[in-house]
Amino acid sequence: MKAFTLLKNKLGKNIVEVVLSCTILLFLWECIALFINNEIYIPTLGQVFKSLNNLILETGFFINIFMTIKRTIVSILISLFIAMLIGVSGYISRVIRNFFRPINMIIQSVPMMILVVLALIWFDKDNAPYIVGVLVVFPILYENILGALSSIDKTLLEMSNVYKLDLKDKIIKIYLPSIKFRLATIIVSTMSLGLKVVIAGEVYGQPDYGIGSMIQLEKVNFNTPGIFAWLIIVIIISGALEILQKLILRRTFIWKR
Amino acid sequence: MKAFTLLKNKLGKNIVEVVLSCTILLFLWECIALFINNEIYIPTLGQVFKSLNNLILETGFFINIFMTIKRTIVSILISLFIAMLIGVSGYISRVIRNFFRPINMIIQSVPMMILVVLALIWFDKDNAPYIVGVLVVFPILYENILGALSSIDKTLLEMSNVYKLDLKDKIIKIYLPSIKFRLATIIVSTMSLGLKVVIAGEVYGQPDYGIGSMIQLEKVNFNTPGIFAWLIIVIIISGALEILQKLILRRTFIWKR
Amino acid sequence: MEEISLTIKNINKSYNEKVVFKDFEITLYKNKVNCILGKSGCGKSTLLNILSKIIKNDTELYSEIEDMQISYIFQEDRLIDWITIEDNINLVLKNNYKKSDRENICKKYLKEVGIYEYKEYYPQMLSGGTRQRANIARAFVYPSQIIIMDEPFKSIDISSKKQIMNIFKTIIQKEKRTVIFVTHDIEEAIYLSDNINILGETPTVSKLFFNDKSKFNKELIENSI
Amino acid sequence: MEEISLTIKNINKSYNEKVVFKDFEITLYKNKVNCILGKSGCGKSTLLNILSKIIKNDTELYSEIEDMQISYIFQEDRLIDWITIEDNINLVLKNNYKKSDRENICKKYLKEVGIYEYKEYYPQMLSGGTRQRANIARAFVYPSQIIIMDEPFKSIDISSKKQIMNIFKTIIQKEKRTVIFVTHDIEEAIYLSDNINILGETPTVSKLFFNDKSKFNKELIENSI
Amino acid sequence: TNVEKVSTENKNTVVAKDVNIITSDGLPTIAISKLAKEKTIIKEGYNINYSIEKTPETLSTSIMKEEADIAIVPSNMAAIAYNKTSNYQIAGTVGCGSFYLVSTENINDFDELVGKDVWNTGKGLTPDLTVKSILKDKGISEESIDFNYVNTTNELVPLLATGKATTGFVPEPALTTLIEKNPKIKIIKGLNDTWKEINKSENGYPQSTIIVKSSFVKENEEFINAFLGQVSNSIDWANKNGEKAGEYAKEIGASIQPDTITKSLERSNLKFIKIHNSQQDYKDYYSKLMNFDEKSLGGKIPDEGIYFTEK
Ligand SMILES: Nc1ncnc2c1ncn2[C@@H]1O[C@H](COP(=O)(O)OP(=O)(O)OP(=O)(O)O)[C@@H](O)[C@H]1O
Ligand SMILES: Nc1ncnc2c1ncn2[C@@H]1O[C@H](COP(=O)(O)OP(=O)(O)OP(=O)(O)O)[C@@H](O)[C@H]1O
Ligand SMILES: [Mg+2]
Ligand SMILES: [Mg+2]
Repeated sequence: MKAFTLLKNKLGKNIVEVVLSCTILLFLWECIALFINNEIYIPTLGQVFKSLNNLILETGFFINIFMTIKRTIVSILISLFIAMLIGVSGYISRVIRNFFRPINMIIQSVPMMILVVLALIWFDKDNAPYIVGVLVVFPILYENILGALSSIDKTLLEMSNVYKLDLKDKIIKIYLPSIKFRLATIIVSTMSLGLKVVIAGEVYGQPDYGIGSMIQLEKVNFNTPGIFAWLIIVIIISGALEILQKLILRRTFIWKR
Repeated sequence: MKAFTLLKNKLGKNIVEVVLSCTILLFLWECIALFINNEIYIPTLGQVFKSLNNLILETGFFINIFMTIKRTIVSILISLFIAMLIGVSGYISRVIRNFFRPINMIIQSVPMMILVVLALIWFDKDNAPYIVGVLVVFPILYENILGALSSIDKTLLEMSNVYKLDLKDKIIKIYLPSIKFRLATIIVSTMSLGLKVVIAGEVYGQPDYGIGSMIQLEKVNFNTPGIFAWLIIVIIISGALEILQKLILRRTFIWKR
Repeated sequence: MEEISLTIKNINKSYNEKVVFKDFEITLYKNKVNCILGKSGCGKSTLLNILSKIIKNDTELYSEIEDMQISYIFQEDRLIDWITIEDNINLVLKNNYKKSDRENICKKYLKEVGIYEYKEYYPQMLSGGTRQRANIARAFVYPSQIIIMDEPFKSIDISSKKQIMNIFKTIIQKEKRTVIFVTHDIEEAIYLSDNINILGETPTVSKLFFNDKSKFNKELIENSI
Repeated sequence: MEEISLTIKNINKSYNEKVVFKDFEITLYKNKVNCILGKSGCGKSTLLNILSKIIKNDTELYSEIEDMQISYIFQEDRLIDWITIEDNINLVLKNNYKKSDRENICKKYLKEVGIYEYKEYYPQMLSGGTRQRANIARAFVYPSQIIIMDEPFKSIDISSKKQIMNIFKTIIQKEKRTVIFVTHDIEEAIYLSDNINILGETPTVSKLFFNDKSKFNKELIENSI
Repeated sequence: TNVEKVSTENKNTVVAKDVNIITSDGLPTIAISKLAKEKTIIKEGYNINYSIEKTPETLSTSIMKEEADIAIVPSNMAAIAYNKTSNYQIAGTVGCGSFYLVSTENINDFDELVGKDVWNTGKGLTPDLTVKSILKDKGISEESIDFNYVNTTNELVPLLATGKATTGFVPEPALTTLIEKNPKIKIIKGLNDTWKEINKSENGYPQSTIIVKSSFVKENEEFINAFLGQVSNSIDWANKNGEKAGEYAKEIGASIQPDTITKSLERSNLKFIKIHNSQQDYKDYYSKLMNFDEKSLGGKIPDEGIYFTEK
């Protein structure tokens, strides 16, 4: 009981302080905006919220958000699928692991902008955000899956051999959970990254709907309050992802003391 | 002796396989390029190396690379400095930690492109690549420094209190090394990221010299062999960074068995 | 007293340049607690791992326990942390019993080691002693002829150690299984074993001492170690 | 035999709801090896941490060792992994001796515990026993009146254990320091200590037993634990 | 009857040809806004898809991948497309230079730029090269001016609007927005006007070019000719009905606000010129670009084949 209240108090304090920090930041923002008094440098809260309001009332607002999120999720699922395939092969065979090493290195070092152009040239422009998303997310998932598999407690594997467990049981009870626990800790930061990258892909690829297309539109019209409004939306999505992370971790690691 | 040869053999095998993989990839590339026979989609190795050769002979080639690397390194140093400052304060005070939480979250979720535009407006345009670099790199360094400090073995700190070590000794022998070991594992991947981001910043900010400005030029003029040539240069830099990582790790963790 | 002996011969193992076993052989007695006593680093775990085929012998092994089912009570618990105690036990039952029987068997042994009430807990929530009991339950639940134990009581604190040793003794007296029990604690060895084999210095090339139960004597053993 | 006693009173400690010590007191004897024997979880480490001010007593503490310098031999070695053995030792010397003296003092004790040859090694390259020797050397090198030891021999394997215990005994007989020695191993206690205090069940409220060296007897202690 | 129906359907599908027309976002969109909005039928049996590419990346890739049958692109991209694909020809100009030298400072001509910070977009790209060519012709050394670059107009306008930059080269329609945001901005010179003076050219330098795919032209020459005629009409209409054109452009998917388009038309130099009336302009323009960077033309000055001539 006492421990619980204590924990709750500490959690409560954290939340209060974070909220306070947000308030101070907003206040500072407003002060600076009023002082500079030039919406191109920095719009006031009022201007931004008016923009935000207009955005939300526009038809297509939710479709824009939905499409971006959809693209992000699809990219991650595709990456996950490929990463599982290649990660497992890489775990089993050193040759495959070594074969994919330079490929990964190359993918990871290609600057975003070149990635986009190549995606546009080689594939359909509507697929560009996916391609870019997959190429950025895949190496992360691959390395984590390979890492999770390689760092599985060898002693557990010995145990499962001594007790002659089925391959199926080994996969379900040892291999998959190990991958799951590793992915649970990184999946949301990976999603955040994916989101940013997909938005960048949308900026260049300009699909009909998408946050990136919208931001580019505001930018072309030099509508700074509009850009900030979209920024706030992106930040809210990121915030939601962080909460999701907490939930995922709590659910995944119930077995930890 | 035997162990050494064994290790060397295994290392040797890895290197051979990676080189083999690169060769296969280059070969595949050339086959596809010859088959498609359209430099717009994919230039042949010959075209790319011709471009590369031209690039290298141009005056300013090394200055471009040097400036980009300089910007990357300066961004990282600035981030490191700020991250140390705020990370240590955050370790000491929960309030500061909580205050910076939303700031970090915001910085991390702002899409690159908006970051660049704001950096251009708010600061000097020549500084845009630095600003962007710092904003992307700082949160990573901050979280790692805070993480390293918080995960310092409590028992060591107890020991240092029992034996009444100076604060100075504690910092030099316990706190700083802990940060160092954490940073050693991530500094190079952070540099890679920084490099990519600085290049993106250069595309927008168009400083006189910089890989980003050059790539943009090739891109707009749709000179695919030129884009690939720069890509190869970026990959080589990344490869050099990976080797650097290995060296850093080997040097930093000599005390590990 | 009729004793069936099981011989394992041609044990050879080197790590890189270090020879741990050279033409080593050992004789076990069926349905007895066979103790292997030796200093740290003399090759006890290596021997067990060869017997249980976790590691390969350097040469061809002659083993009369080759085809027998083996349970292994590890020094660390080696329970899967993310499934409950019950599921950990059930996992090794799966291929050996019908679904309907499993629950009863699991229940029986969990009760016997005294942790039935913890069956729905995850291992990390329990103390080291409790986990080691689960480790023991798992070994007995598995329909093995051989039970291998690698210093199973080492990391348990003294107060629980006695209890768990007694639990083990009670179960093993009821069930007839061949136990290979590795330890470096002479008192444990005397308390639990039917015979004691003392392992000498590495590389262990010599045959082993064999001590009849009646001759067990701490001083004697201490001197021969 | 004249003995100077050091009393610590008003020891109170609870973790959340769990009371570990309630108005507990203990008497130590100066320049003796004072053993504290007790089961796992009875509060031995907690007591040591209160004495060494690693954790705070719940009430105001009356302590006659308040202002004395303390060395602590931890159960785990608590060496800094990334500096050499020598540097680990030098670190605690720094504020207490002139630079010129340090090398000699360090050398003396490293030789005494028998690890002088390892002085330039990093801890992780050495075995547990060697590290524990460094831990002991560090405690003696430090100019303390009190040496606190929390089950220092627990994780060392038997073959080295005896050796290290003897080293400790040799050094402590030469130097006059007050030792507080916590263990749960009765034999260790008998072998090393001048007196033994037995800690009962938690919450420990009663005064302690005190056993004169002459009365040490394994059976007796075992029964009172 | 069943058989008959199928056969007519077949006939229809065979006859109805898809034509992909691609334009870049901005002024070229206005040029075709009437056609696209009103779905003007150019010729029976053609099914026209208009698409507006919002970024240089999507525009250039869809041209290079030869997805467009007809496209309106920057005039140097026409050369790049011809040199790289050999499948695009220039059919006409839809707009001449719409770049302007603007400043908040009190200057009147190029020679007063000497010693000043001057901002432009895309170092080494056509706006930059055009300006440098003009400077060269006017005998002003480019080293005497401090050029600063950002990537695109999107980055340059905020800088000029906030006063962080005082002098720069801005194209329409961004210029209209800029003047709205920062009324202190004055238009000093039109690049096109200066170009006309220097090169004794009637129209100035070509900025937006209509290109046609050669393989498409071969089989659809009539359609192309009709289309070019309609584009000319559409541009004339837009120049007269600015407000309507703005709305139309918005509705077909242009990014720019309608009223901005309306206000910008006056300075946009939108004008359809058939290629046989403007060949010389292209040749002059290309040779000037070539002097600076062959890559801006895709490696070399395009040969005569680039000019689409009706037979
Ligand atoms: N994987 C390995 N590689 C190299 N040497 C090894 C390896 N495993 C064990 N050894 C060496 O082989 C010898 C026997 O090891 P083993 O673990 O069998 O000893 P043990 O008797 O079980 O010791 P303990 O009582 O500490 O568990 C030791 O000297 C050890 O250093
Ligand atoms: N930080 C803590 N929070 C809550 N309870 C604690 C904490 N530290 C110790 N305890 C509890 O206090 C009691 C005494 O712990 P302590 O570590 O002092 O025992 P010990 O005698 O040293 O045991 P051992 O022989 O295992 O080291 C135990 O029951 C333990 O569970
Ligand atoms: Mg072992
Ligand atoms: Mg303890």
